[in-house]
Amino acid sequence: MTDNTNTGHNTPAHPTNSSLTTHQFDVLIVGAGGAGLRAALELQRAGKQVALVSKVYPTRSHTVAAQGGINAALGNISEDNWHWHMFDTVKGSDYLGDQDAIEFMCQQAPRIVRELEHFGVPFSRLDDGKIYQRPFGGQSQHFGQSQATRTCAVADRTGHAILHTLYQQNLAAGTQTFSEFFSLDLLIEDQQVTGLVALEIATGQLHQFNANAVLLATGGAGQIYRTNTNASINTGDGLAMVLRAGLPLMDMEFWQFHPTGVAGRGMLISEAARGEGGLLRNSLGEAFMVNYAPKVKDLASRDVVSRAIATEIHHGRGCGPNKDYIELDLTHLDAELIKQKLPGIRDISLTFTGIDPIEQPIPIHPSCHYMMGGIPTNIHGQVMTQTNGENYPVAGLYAIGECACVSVHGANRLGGNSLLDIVVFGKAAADHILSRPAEVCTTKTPAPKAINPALLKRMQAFQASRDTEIPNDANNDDSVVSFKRDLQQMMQRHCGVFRDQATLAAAKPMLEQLAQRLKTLRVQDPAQGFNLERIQAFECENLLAVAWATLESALARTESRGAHARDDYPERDDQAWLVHLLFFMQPHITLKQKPVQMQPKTVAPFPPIKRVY
Amino acid sequence: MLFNIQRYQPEAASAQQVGAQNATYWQEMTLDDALVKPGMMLLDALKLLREQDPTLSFRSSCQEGVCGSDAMQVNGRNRLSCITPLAELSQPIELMPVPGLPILRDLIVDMTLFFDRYAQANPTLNAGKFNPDQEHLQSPADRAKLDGLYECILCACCSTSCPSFWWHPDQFLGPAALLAAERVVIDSRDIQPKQRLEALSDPYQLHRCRGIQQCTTSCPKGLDPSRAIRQLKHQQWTQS
Amino acid sequence: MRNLAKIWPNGKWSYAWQQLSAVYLLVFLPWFVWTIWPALMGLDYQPAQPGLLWLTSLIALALLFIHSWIGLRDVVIDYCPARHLPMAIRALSLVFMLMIFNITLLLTRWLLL
Amino acid sequence: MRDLIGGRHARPVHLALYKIRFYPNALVSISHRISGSLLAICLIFGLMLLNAVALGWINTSDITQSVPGKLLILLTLSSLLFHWLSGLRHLIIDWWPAKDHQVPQAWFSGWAVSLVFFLWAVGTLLLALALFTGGFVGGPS
Repeated sequence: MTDNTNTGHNTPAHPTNSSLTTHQFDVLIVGAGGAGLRAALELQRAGKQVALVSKVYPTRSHTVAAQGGINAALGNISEDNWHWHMFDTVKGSDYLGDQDAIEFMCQQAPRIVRELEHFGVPFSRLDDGKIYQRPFGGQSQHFGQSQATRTCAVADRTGHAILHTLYQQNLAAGTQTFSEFFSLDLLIEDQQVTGLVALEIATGQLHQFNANAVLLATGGAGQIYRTNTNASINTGDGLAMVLRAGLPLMDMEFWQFHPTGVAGRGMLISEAARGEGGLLRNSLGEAFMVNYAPKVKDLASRDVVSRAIATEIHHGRGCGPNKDYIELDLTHLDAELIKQKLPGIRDISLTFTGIDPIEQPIPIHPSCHYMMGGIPTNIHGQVMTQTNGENYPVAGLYAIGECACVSVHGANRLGGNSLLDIVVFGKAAADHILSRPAEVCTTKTPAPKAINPALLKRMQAFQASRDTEIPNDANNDDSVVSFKRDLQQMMQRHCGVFRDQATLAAAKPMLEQLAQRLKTLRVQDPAQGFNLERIQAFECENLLAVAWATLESALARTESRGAHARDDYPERDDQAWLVHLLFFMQPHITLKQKPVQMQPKTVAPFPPIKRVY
Repeated sequence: MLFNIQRYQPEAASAQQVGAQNATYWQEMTLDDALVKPGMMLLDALKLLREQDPTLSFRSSCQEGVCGSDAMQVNGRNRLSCITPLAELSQPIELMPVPGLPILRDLIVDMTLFFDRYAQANPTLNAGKFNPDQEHLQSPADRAKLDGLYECILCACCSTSCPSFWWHPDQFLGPAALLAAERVVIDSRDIQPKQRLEALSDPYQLHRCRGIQQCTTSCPKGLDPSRAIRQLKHQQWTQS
Repeated sequence: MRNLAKIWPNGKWSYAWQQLSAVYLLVFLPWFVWTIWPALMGLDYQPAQPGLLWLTSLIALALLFIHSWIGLRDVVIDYCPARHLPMAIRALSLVFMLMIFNITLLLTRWLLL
Repeated sequence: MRDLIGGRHARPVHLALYKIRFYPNALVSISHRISGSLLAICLIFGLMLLNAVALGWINTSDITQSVPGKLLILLTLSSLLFHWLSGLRHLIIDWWPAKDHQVPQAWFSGWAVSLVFFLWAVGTLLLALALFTGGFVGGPS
């Protein structure tokens, strides 16, 4: 790593008003997960000056927790082609995915996976030496006929292997990394993004990064829900930055609840467990998925399985003393297979429940896992916005990975497509930056800008003494911890697997109340260096913005599609709702619509049909 | 439930007076037993303690033992707080930052030296030319050689429990980085294992290891860096 | 500090020498004690194969020096502050040279008498 | 390391060894090192005495019959015994012929370590008896 990361020994800077360190780069990448690292690698190798700014060390990014695998129609085990992969993804998205983007991703997949293999990812292998693949939910051969086997896997540590491999490649390429820098706000001048302001966590100092292109790869925001499979860092920092900059988020009502989180705790038990033959059972011991998806049973798409589990529990067929979970049964599988192909989930089960899946079923419950929505982008990763009904890219701003909404996942993501998404579009965005005219990409040296007064005010407000500037009626005992807990609980209750008008509408005043609380929220820790409480305060602000986008969009979409299941509108409504929803927070909350791209570039489109598994 | 935590608050006035070396101090903290639920991990307890004292600083991210953020010394042993069950620990639970790295605040240490050594170990596979139409072939037996090597999460539990790393964090690569080095050397796809082994033949990077085995006993993922280092030492002779 | 990487032998060779000498001494020492046991017990003793005993003992002595040189050098490298290390290594090699010189002197003297 | 702790990077480092749990292996390892260093010191001392004998300043019996001399011999032999035993264990671990250098856990365990210490203690006791009582194992009285 570079000297720039070794900043911990600096004497702590005192309040930040005027001290602002500036940096100049060609490209600035925010977030060092799989998407950010893949883009950085491409750009660094092409000779660009790249800065990778991340609020944690790159190997702590949440890509590390992805387990099951990455989809590519390699056909190593059974016949396959990318066109079938595309069909499955379009169908899985409940036809909300943009078909040109899906086409691009599925077409690129085999090459991208082989490239990862070439970089060093230790894929599991078949006897003939090729990459091992396993069946995953929603995969089919011949456009919906038989089950396909498409997910390339590194045992059940695929994300870990990919993240570490990309990190290693970046080390070799010499990418400059700014680890433990928390990004606060984008810098925008004349409609063009010119950089951002970040807080160096170790010292509390502010840094201004200037760049010709800013690439957001900040990941998801699963922390808006109480029970989630996400890391505590997944707080939607990039999403909120975009909202504050007056740009939209798209399709935020679509949150994937992973069917198999460890009950009561949330950790992920990979879909690979079912891919390798695991079965879901209710308290009667029935493998109930046959009632919900007669053809593919446990390997139905995730939204289907999660709803099935929620329904079983709702009807009193849950397991345990409180009948509040379902069991994932692997006991009929060969112990060796579990040890070889699923060592990580066995570990998780043993650690967090004390249960060895070889001997006993694992208690599971749906757990918030993935955000299908995000920052709208086109197929090159360019962030899109809309004025007066016209959609156009924002100059200098890109988004990739979970924080972006291309959209390839539409209303529901297929297992194994998220790792694919980050790598494909990480590379695509880098390629687009490289293909821009040279003069756009050369380094200018703009003068350091004064810090946005609004940003300064926020920082100072969090840091102000608890007794000052707080209106008398405010609750002085409020803390970032209780704020976050209340927000998560509210979202869990009002915007979970099933939604309806009444519960959603009831959440709105709560959200407004939380926004009021945020204004008077104070940080007790007075320190500048490693003030994690202050970081959490900023994260709370970001989570609130994401929750707001989610709730408003969920209220507006009066249909059930993919992961968005409305009790009061149980059917999909292609007439009214085969559109993307854009949510703007600035200058005031607005919802707009954007057409779904139904026209692929090289193949015939897949018109919407009823989605059954 | 009783905790004894080594604190370091660099910005406190007292710390400024006595100088960094003497500024660590011990603090007893108590967690109401009513808050302690069965199956709770040390990290959960730490979060509750942080509600009592927001200045208590520690890193954490994934909370399931795969990101490697939250290594700390628990009752004398390096562990990940998120996968250390409270029930396993004898009280008072003594918490310190991991040994041998400069402390930034409380349980947070500066990982720069650790990651620099990792980079120095050149853990990047070199598989030669890329062929977009066909992956490199690797037999399941060759792939199995990577098991126990690639799963490392870079939490630094091993390296910071290694006396050789304490004395030479700037020159001895340490168990984590050497595990990574072995992971590429032994990969059948790599085209330059000999050069890699040759690069490690000086007295420091690899050969500071004295087989003390603290690394293997403290790995929270059950890996065996000591074995990887033995293999490297032998391969230096068998592969040249 | 960097030129220390060049001190003899480097890590790879010191590992090999250390293992080799250890194995030799591991076997030699018990055998040696067994062979000269009568002499240790103060009995009148003539070795059955004096040539073999001399040869193996001389090898053992040489390996002992190598073994202890590498071992002590490692101890010094580990615990000596980096800025004093070149000096310490030089002092250590001086001690070893003196010892080797002294032993050679004693041996020749003994053989000549 | 010392350079990093002091100087301008002044930040505390936790290296309070008494607060760190050392496993049986680490104990053998450090003892192996200590006994080795002792042996080196004994070697220098022995060499000095040998010179003194060669120059006719003292007699061999002055060493073997005096208490400090006997203690020096005991220290040397006892260190040698420990170094030999722990070295043997070290070599077994290093050269265990199994695939992938997988050494049975037993060799790392407290069991093997206790064995080393036990054999050393017994050996040292016997040596001390032999040296100080003379003719322990049927030698001439």
